[in-house]
Amino acid sequence: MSREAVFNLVVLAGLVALPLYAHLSDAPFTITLATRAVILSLAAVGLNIALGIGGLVSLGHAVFFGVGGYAMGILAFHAQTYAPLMEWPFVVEGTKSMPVIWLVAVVFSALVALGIGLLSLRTSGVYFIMITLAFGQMFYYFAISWSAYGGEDGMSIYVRNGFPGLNTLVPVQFYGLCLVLLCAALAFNAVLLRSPFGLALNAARQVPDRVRAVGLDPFRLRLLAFVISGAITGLAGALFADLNRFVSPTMFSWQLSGEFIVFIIIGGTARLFGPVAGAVLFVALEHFLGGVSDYWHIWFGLLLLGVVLFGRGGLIGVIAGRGRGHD
Amino acid sequence: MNFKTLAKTVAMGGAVCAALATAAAAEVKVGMITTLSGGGAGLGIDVRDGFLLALEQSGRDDIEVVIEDDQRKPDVAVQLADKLVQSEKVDVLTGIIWSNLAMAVVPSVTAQGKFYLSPNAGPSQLAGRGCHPNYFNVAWQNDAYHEAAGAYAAADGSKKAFVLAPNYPAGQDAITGFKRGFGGEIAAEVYTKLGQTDYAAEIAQIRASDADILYYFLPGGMGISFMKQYSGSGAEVPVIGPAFSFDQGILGAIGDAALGVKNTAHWSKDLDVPGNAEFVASFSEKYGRLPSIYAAQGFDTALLLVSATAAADVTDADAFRAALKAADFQSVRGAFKFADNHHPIQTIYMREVIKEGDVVTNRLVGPAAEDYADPYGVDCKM
Amino acid sequence: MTEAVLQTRGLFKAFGALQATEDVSIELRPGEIHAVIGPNGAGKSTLIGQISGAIVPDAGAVLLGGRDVTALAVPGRAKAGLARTFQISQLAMEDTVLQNALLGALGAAGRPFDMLRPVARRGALRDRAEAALARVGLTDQARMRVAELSHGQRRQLEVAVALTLAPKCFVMDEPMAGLGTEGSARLTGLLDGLRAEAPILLVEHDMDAVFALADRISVLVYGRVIASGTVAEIRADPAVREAYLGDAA
Amino acid sequence: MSLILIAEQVLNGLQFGIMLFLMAAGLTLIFGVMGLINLAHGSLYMVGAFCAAAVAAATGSFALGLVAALAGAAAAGALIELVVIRRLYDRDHLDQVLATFALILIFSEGTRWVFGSFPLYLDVPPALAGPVALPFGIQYPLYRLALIVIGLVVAAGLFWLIARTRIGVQIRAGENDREMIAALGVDIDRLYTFVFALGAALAGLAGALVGAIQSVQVGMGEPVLILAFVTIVIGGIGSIKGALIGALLVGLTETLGSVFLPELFKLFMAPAAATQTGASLSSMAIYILMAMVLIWRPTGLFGARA
Repeated sequence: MSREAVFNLVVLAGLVALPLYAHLSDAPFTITLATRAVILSLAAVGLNIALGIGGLVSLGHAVFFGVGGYAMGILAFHAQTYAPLMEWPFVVEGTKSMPVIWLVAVVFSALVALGIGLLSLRTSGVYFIMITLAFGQMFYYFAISWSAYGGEDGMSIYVRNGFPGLNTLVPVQFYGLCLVLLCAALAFNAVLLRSPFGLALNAARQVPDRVRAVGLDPFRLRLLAFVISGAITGLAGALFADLNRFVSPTMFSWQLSGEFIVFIIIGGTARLFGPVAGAVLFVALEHFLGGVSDYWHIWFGLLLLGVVLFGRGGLIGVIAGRGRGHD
Repeated sequence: MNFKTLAKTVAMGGAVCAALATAAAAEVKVGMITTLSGGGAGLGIDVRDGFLLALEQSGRDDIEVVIEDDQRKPDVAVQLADKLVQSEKVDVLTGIIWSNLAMAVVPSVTAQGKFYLSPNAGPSQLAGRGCHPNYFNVAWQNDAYHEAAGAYAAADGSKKAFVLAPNYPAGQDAITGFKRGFGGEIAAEVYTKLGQTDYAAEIAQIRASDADILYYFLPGGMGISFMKQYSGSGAEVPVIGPAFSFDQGILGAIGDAALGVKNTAHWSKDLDVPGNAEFVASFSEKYGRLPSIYAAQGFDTALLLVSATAAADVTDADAFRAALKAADFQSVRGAFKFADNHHPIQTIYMREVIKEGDVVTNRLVGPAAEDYADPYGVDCKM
Repeated sequence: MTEAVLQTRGLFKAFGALQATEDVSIELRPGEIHAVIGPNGAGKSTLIGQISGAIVPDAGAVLLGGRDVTALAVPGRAKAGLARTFQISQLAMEDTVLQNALLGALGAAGRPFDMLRPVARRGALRDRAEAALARVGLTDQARMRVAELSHGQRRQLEVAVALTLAPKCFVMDEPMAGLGTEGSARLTGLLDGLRAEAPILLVEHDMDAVFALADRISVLVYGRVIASGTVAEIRADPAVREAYLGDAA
Repeated sequence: MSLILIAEQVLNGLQFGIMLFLMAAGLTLIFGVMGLINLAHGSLYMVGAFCAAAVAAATGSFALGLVAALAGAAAAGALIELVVIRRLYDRDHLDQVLATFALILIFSEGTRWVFGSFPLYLDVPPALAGPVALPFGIQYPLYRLALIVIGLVVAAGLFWLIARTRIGVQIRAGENDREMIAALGVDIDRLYTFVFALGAALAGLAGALVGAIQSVQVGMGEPVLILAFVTIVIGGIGSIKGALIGALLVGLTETLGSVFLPELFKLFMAPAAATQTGASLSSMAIYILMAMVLIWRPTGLFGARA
């Protein structure tokens, strides 16, 4: 077994063992923190399909995160106020059921990704980075002025949504649910990497001319990758909204899109567990550094700079040795 | 590992008698979530400093404060609230500056049986249908300044107002509040982009209008930008606003451009009520700057907390709630009591920006709305 | 005369004031290697671009097996049976040799959106890829990463990827580029055998290879075909001697 | 709505666009010559404003403040070029985005550490305060007029520098071929540091000039940064001419959109709803503009064809 595989197993074991530790040491907040890390990991795993395999540096992935969050917020808001979502041509009621919310979140973020992808994948390089950023800003300002759903204030959902057979209000149970989804996404990612689609997408990042020359269209490959990526990040958004029982336009902010990229880089680009390692590290740093100094962003910035300049390959690169780079 | 500020000062001989009488009361743990980094940090720092000053002066050594920085991000605030409730097991929470953060945090912490004392934000939802027995607003309901300003402008003889606010819920509330108090004709109602820094276009519209009064609500950097640009534009419509845009923290950055502007607040540093002069003096001495309304709010919040913990044990929720509701403390704003929706009934004053030596600051003009109570209380069922 | 597999009819392309190709009409017949030669800047790359679909001609048409494919983009022409190789190797350097060949097989088979079954388990793709690698002599290197291959091996892999497409014709852009005598000889042998499977349009600078392989040669100078014919005819053509080969030839 | 008001709004849009150009020019130059995408450009804008505010407060002279802004931002730019940016030229855009994102964090919190959390005071110099009467009865703030003039002068200077001077030749050569100018014996490291410092100085100048009529505070750079990126993407990355056209387009769209869109909606909606819808749409207007330009021309108006 390679060192990377060992590392992945250790991370996974840690995530599974954590609730046990938290239970024994009576630290329920540790679970909340871990849930946050797991959900952000899921969002970054989504982005990594576009960025790590497809080479699409999207600085607007918070859009999908936000769409997923608002899907949850809007459905739950209508459920808690007993006002139907729409009455014509047929009545659509809100819901507090997580599976339904997840489905809606995934479908809508996939549709948004399809729309954004169709337009922005015509560009490449810096233009792609910038046009995704612009779409992010568009959604951000739209959410701020969408007063029906709280505008800048966002929306509070007073009780976490339910999942059949579980009590999601118990932190460990919600954590378990998120962890299962993260593992499912990682498994899907692993399968994808070995599939014909993974092969073709990977090649489309490295040698698009070759991919065309064998009769495949890189645009379509990238578009599909972008849609899948957006759907997974959207699912993470719905979970994040449920974790906080709150949605707001900050879920669309470009800084959040930047942070998703940060997770992937500090974890290790194009590593299966890179986004997970990065997000866990980020949440831990935010928690501990934030306690040490008011100016913790400086230290975090320096750390990030160090990783980019000297620690290529991220955390996993340092631990497991060099894999393939991302350039 | 936690950023703990243990406000434990040695109890001094001259400490408040009430505090000594109940010295046996259990320790009270307070969680403060406020903005200490990023663009809006000035407000949070003032609230924190005012709060800690009052605590220190009370001489109470049984109140422990855990302070956390929300970075002005709602999701961070929610996470910190979870941490304070689940991990630190605090009894009382306070500190949030922004309405949207309050909306994200307050309903869930009060639902978990904790008390929340708001030192700044007062969104209408929490004053009306969303009110809660454990939620107390020590500052003001969001509409208060706006409505009082409208009433003052109308009483002052203004007939036609130009109103301006950012396009977000607090901005829309501000305009609604002003119009309710004003009752007169509105020349134009302009919504700007949140975070906008250039107001040339709006100022041109103002100059072209026939309004005889300009009311604007642009908190933070937006207000600084607007006022500097407005004063240089040659527009002559007199300005009135809420104190948020003319408070001590930002007047320094606006400078002379703000001179003469009228603004509403529930407190002013030259307000002649018992304890206020001492507060201003001790705050200035300790922190080397003049207190802002936020500092006064933080100070009052701590006074309320101290008075309630002296009268009742925090573990007895009903008694503690009653003690809070009684508001048995000398507020630096003068007369103060809670309405049934746990929001203040208080006088809103009109202030004017002046220069004292080199320092641009506010002076009291007079009451703008006496015994103001917000209109949302009727919707509050508790 | 048998019908041409690949045919261009009056291709024109200008970049600003520069006329890169001007009325270029050439034919590739079954079983032959047709070489296109010409000095630097003669328009060879532009011609290849127009044939493969990367460059849209200002006027003219490209026919593949008698069908007009001018309106098709690169992937469409590949599907129609045109396999090209690149002057500068276009290979996924991070991937293995086998994976690169599999990419070609996948392109030929279509359906690249299968994301659940591992490639390795799709036997038909694998067989096709391994057969192509065996054909160019890279079976032993199948599990190596392309980054670890020598330059000569990469040129062989370029041909192998084209082979996986089982095309109607090959269009090869300087396959000998950068190769030494030995590598060049090996590749020449390989191409020699390929013409039986599909004809090759060969753009090449290496004159030894061209004279060894070509059935016919077209000479491109300043965007125009100044001569076209058998090797002997071209060697004897005075215009070619003057414009291109010089008196030395 | 009167013609005078429209004329005034157009002036406002121009002024906004010109200031945006100062930001965008540096960004596009740095991208064109070094191929670097610099998210920290907004931080240099902030550094300029803070230097100007600090020096103007200490000396009472706005002009000295401007000098300090230029010098401070150029020095900060040269410093980060030498220490950090230099290592990024050969990296892909992803690394550049990340490293300069980290620089934003460091600059923002560092500035707050040095200057505190409250906005600083920086005002228009008395000589330029107040309005001025223009033809047709237009009253316009003198300072804003001065900004337009300064911006145009700087733009002209920049075009001259690039078209007519030795260093301009090197810059243009650098855009085309790095190895070529190294072969010509140009010290490429020094050229890059110079270009980066020049871009930084322009950003710092914009920060100081705009800071006088806006708020000098931490985080002031990010909104401008995003607008500047929108600008150069519209204009075509690497093109100074594109940056100028893009900046004017963005400035006019932003300014005129916020004024006229609500008016437009009032034609067929209730006033309150129209005001809000118009305001919402106008806040998204430039991003819509950018998306449309990129769909039409994926490399911007004056960008090199891919």
